[in-house]
Amino acid sequence: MTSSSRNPILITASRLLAPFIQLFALYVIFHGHFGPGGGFQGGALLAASILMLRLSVGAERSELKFRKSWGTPVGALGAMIFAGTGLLTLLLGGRFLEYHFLPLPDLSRAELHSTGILLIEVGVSLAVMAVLVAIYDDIMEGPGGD
Amino acid sequence: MEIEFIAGHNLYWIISLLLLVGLYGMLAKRNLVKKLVGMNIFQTSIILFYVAIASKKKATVPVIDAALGSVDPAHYINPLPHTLMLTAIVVSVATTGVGFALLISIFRRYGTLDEDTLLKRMR
Amino acid sequence: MRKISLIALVLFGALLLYASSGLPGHGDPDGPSHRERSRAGSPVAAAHYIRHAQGDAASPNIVTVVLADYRGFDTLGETVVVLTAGLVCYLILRRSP
Amino acid sequence: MIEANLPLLVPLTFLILALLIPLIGVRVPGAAYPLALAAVLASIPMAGFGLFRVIEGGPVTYTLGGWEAPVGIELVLDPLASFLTLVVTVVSCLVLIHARHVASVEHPDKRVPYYSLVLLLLAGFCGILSTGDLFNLYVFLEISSLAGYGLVAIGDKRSPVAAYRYLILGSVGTGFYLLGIGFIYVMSGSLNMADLARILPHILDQPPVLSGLILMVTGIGLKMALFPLHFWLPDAYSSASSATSALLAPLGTKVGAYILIRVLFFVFDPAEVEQRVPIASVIAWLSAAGVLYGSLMALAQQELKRMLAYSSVAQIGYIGLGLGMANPLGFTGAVLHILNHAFMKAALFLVAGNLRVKVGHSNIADMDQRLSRQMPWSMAALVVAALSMIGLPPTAGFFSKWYLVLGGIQGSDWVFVAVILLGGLLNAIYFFRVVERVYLPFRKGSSDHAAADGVQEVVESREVRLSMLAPTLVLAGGLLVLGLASSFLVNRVIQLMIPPGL
Amino acid sequence: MNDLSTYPSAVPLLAILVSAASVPLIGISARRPNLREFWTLLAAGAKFALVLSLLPSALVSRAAETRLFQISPGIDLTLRADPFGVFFALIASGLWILTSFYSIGYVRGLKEKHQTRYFASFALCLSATLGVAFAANLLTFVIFFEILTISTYPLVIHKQTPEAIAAGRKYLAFTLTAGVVLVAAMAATLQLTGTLEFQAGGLSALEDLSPVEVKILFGMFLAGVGVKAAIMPLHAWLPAAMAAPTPVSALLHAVAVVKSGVFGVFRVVGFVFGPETLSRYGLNEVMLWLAGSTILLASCLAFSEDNLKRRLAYSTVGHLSYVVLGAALLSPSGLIGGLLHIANHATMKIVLFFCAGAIYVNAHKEKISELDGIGRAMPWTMGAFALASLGLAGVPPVNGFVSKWYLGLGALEAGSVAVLSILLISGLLNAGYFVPIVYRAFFKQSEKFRSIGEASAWMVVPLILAAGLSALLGLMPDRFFHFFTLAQQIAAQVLEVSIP
Repeated sequence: MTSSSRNPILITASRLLAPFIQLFALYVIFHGHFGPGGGFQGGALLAASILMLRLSVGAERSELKFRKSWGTPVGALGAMIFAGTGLLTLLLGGRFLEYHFLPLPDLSRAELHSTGILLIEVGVSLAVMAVLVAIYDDIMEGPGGD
Repeated sequence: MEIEFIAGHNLYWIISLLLLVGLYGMLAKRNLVKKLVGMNIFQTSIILFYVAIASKKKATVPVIDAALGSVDPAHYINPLPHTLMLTAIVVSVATTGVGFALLISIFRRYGTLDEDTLLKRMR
Repeated sequence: MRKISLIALVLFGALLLYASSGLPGHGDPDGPSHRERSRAGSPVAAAHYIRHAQGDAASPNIVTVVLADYRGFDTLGETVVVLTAGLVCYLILRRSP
Repeated sequence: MIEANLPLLVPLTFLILALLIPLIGVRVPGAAYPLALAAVLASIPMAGFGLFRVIEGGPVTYTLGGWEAPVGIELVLDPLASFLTLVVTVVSCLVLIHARHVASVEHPDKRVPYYSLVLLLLAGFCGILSTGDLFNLYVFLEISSLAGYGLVAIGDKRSPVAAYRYLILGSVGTGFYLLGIGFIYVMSGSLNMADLARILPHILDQPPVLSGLILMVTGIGLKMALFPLHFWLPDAYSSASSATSALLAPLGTKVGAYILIRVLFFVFDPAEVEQRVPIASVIAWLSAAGVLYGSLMALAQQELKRMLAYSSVAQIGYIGLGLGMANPLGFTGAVLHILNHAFMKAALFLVAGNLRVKVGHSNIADMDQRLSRQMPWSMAALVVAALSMIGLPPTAGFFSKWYLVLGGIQGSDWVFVAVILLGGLLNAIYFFRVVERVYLPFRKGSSDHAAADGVQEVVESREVRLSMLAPTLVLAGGLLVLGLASSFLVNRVIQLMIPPGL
Repeated sequence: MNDLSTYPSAVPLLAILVSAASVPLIGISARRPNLREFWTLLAAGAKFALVLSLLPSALVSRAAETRLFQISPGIDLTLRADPFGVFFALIASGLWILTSFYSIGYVRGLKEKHQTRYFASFALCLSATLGVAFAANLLTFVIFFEILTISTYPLVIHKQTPEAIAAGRKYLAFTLTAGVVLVAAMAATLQLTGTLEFQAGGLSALEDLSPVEVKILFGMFLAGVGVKAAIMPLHAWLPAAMAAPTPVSALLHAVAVVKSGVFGVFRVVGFVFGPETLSRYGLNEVMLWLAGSTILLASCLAFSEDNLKRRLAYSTVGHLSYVVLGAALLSPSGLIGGLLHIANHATMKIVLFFCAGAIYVNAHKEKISELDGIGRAMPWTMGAFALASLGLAGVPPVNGFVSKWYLGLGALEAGSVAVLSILLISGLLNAGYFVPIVYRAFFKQSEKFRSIGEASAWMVVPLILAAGLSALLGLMPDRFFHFFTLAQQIAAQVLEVSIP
C-alpha cells in the first residue's frame, strides 16, 4: 500500500471500527459455546481487524498493534496453548485432551470439558489470527529474497 | 427415473458439476491463478457435498434447543460433517495461502503466471 | 495433456454419477449416517453426539463440542495446518531480517 | 505414562517441538536445529519401544480425550504402523544429521521455518501412521502435504514451479481422498477404520462405497506417485534442496503407500472388493507399467537427482506391484521394499547432496574418475546403494525383490515376475552408467589418458565432513545389515502385519 | 557310501571368510605393497589349509556344515562341505596360491595401476567362489553366485581401456541377466516344490510337476548357470573378458568364474533335477547337443583367432562344454570324466594363461603370429605351454587324457556314438589349434626375441608347478587330493548307485 492512497476518512473509520470488530471477534469466540462461532471464526475476525488497519493506516503504524515478526511465534503460541492443554491433561493422568483432568477445583466434569473447549478455542483463535496476518505480511513484502 | 429420485439427488448432480468445473480448472487451465481458483471451486464443492449429506428433513441446526423438548437425533441435523468441514475449510484456506505464496515466488522469478510462457522461460 | 485431462474428467464425472445413484436422497432422515446404530451394530457417532453433547460438555452447540472435544485432535491438526501454512509463507517469501 | 500413551508419543513429540521452534527461534534462531535433532533423537527410542510392545503384546489403541471410538478419535499402533514409524524416525534422524550443513549452505537464514516444517512434515507422517480414523488421517495428510509443498519450494530456481505443480496435484489427491471419505461416511455413518471394517462388508455393493474407494485410491495414488499419477514427482524431487529431497523421497511416497495398504487391506476386504471392482489388479498392472516407465525415464536423465526421482517412480511401482498381487508374499515384499527403498533412496539422495555441496553439481555427464578418489567413501556408498537398487545379494534390495518374485509366482502372475526382473536389469544399466563415470576414465580419448594415467596423480581429498559422511555410510551399511536381517524382519515383524483378508 | 551325513563345523564358513577378511587388510596396507601381498598370500595359504582339512571327512561322505541364520522363511544360509563342494573348493583355493604368486610377478612386472583394488577384488572373488562351492541350497548358491559376478567386474575392467570397459559391460549384461533368470527359476522352484535344498539325485518333489513346468524350469536354470559356463550361444562375454589382466583370465576365466558355471550345471543336473527326471523328459539330450555343438564350434572359432588369449578363451569355451557333456551323459563314467575335467582343465588352462601372461610381460606380444622363435628365449615357459596344450588335446600322460578317457567311456555307457565322435574330432581340433603355436615357438626362426629371457621367478615357478601338477595328476589321478575318489563318490551320490 502506497502512502499516497491514504485517505483520512478511511483511516479514521477503520481505526474506529477496529475495536468493535475485535470485540465482536471475542464475542464470536466465546459464543461458540452456545451458537455458531468459535475459535476459527473469531480468529479470522481478529485478523480482519488487524488487516484492515494494515490496509488503511499502513504497515508501519499498524505494526504498533501487531508486529510483523510476531506472526509465526504467536501462531505457534496459539497452537501451543491447544497442545499444552492436551499435554496438561495427559501429565495429570488423563489422556490427551481429556479435559476433566484439568486442575480446576469445584467444577463438574461437564464444566471442566466446557472450560477445556474454551481454552483451546482461545488457542485456535490466536493461532488463526496470527497466521493469517503473517501470511498477509509475507505476501505483501516487496520483491526480493532471490 | 422417478421424480422423487430426481428431487432427492439433483443437489448431488449440481455438486458433481461443480466438482468437474473445479477439476477442469485445475487440470486444463493454462493460467496458474486460474488453477488455484479451480482448486478452490473443487474444495468448496467437496465442502458443499458434506454439508448436503448432513441435512435431515424436518430437523434444525445442531444447537440444542430446549423448546424442542427431549433430545432426539431426529430433531437436529448431523453435526459431524459440519465439524469436519470446519477443518476442511481451514485446510482449503491454508492451501490457498501457500498456493498464492508460491505464485508470488514464481512471478518474482519468471515474471509470468502463464504456464506456456513459464515453460519457455524455464528452459 | 489436455486430452488426458478431458478423459480424466469424463471418468470422474461418470464415477460421480454412478455414486450418486446409490446415495440416499437429500435430507433423507433415514440415511445410514443419521441412524442410531450402524449396520454392524456399533453406535453411530452423529446420534451419540446429539444425545450426549450437552451432558458431556455443558454446551448446547453440538458442533463446537464435537470440534473441540470429541474430535479435538482433528482440530489440533487443523490449527497446525494453519500454522504450517504460515511457516511455509515465511519460508518462501520472507526476506532475511 | 509412556506405556499408556504409546501411540501418541511420536507424533506428539514432533508436533510439540515443531511448535517450540518458532517460539524459541524468534529470539534464538540457532536453537532450531538442536530442537529438531532432539525431536528425532527422542522419537527413535519411543518408536522402537512402541514396535517392541506391539510385537510382544499386540496392537495398542489409544482413545483421544477418553472418547471411545467410533465417537472419538482413536489411534492404533499395530505392527505395520509401529514398524513404519520406526523407519520414518530412523531415516529422518540420519537425514537430519546430514542436513545441518546442507541447510546452512543452501538457505542459512531460513533455519527456523525450515526445521519447524521438517518436524511438521514428520509429525504429519507419524500421525498418518498411527491414526485409526480416516478423517484424522486426512488432517495429518494435509499437514505433511503443506509442509512438503513448502519444503520443495526452496531449492534451485525452478523449485517454486515444481512446488506449485505439486500443490495443485496434491490438492487433487487430498480432495479425492476427502470426497471418497464423504461417500463412505454417507453410507456407513462412521469414520473409524476398525468400525468401518466391520460395517463395510454389509454395504460393499452400494455404488457410493465402491466409488468412494476408487476415489480414495486415486487420491492416495496421486500422493504416492503411483504411475500414471506420478508427474509431479520428478520435478519436485529434483529441484528441491538436497536436504529436502533426501527427506521427502524416501519417506513421502512410502507414507502414501502406507495409506493405500491401510485403506485397501485393513479397512476394506481386498478379496471382497476384487470381486466387484478389480482395484488390486489395476494397481498391479499400472505399477508394472510404472516400473518399466520409471526405469526407462531414469535411463534418459542426465542429472543424478532427476534420475533418482524417476527411479523412485519405478520403485514405487515395485511396492504397488507387491500390494496389487494381493497375496501374503507380495505383501511381504512390498513392506520390505518400503523399508529398503527408504534406506536406498535416502543413501542415494545423501550422496547427491554430498556431490552438490562439494562439487557443486550432480550432472552425470560431468562426473569423472576424480570423484572416486576425491570422495571415496561417498562413492562407495553410492555403489552399495546402487547394488541394492539393482537387487543384488547380499544387499537389502535383493530380498525385497525376492519376496516380490515369490509373490508373483504364488499368484501365477508371470508378467509381473518378468517386469520385476527386467526392472532390476534396467536399474543395473542406469546405475552402472553412473558408477562407470565415477570409477573409470572418461571414454573419449581414454587410450592416451590411460597412458598418461600411469603416474598416479595426487588428488586432494574432497570428502564431505563427518556429519554428512556418517549418515551416508550408516544408510549404505544399513542396506547390508537389512539384507542379512531380512528374514528376521519378515518372521518377527512383517509376518504380524499381513492383513487378515489375504 | 552314498548317504551323506553332516556334522556342524565352522570350517566352511571360515574358509570363505578368510579371504573376505583379508580384503580390509589389503585395503589398509595399500601403501605398503609387500605387506599387502603378504596378506594375500597368507589368506591364500590359510584358505587352502582350511579346505584341505575338510577333505578327510568328505572322503568318507561326512560333510561339515555351517548353518547360519535364516535368509528367507524356511531357508537358512547354509554351507555344507559335501564331496562335490570340497572337490571344487580344493581346485579353486589351491590354484589361488599359485595365481597369487604369479599375480605379484605379473602386476609388478607391468607396473599395473590400482594394484590394491586388484588384490582386494581377487580375494573377494575367491570368497564368493568358495561360497558357491559350499552352498547347501539354491538361495545360498545364488547369493554367492551374484557376489562373484559383482566382485569379478572390477577385475574385468581393470585395465580401464575402452576395450576393457566394453568387455565389462558385456560381462555384466550377460551375467546379470543370467542372475535374474536364475532368481526367477529359483523362486519358481521354491513355489512349486517347497524346498531349495540341494539333494543328491534331485528334488523328489519335482515328480509332481507337469512336463511343461519341468522343461521350462530346466531351461531357465540352464540359461542361468549356462552363461558362466559359457555354453553357446551364451559364451560371448568370455572372449571379450580377455581384456582383463592375464592372472585374472587365468584364475577367474579358467577356474573360478567359469568353473562356478559348470559347477552350477552339475548342481542343477545332479542335485536339483536329478538324472531320472532329466532322462524322463529327454532334457539331457538337449544338453548333449548344446554341449556337443559348443565343443565343435568353439574349437573351430579358436582356429580363426590370432590373439593368444582369445584363442585360449575359445578353447575354454570348448572345454567347459566337455564338463557339461559329462554331466549330460548321466552315466557313471561320464560324470566322473566331467568332474575330473573340472580339475584337469583348470590346471592345464591356468598353465596356458600363465604362459600367455609371461610372454606378454616379457615380450609384449599378444598375437600368435608374432611368436615365432619365442621358445628359444623362454624355454621353460614354452615347454610348460607345450605340455599343457598336449594335455588339452588329450595326449597321455597329461591329465587331460584321463578325463577324456572317462568321458569316452561314459559315452559308450550311454551308448552314444555321436558323443564319442565329437570327443575324438574335438581332440584333433584341439591339437590343431595348439600345435602350430608350439611349432612356431620352437621351430620357426626369428631374431626378435634374442634380447629377452625368461620372466621373473614369481611367474615361472608357479607356471612350472602348475604344469607339473597337470602331469602328475595325469599319471596318478587319485594322488594328493583324491580327486578321483571324490569324483567317484559324487557320481555315486548323484546316480544313487554304488560305483566300484
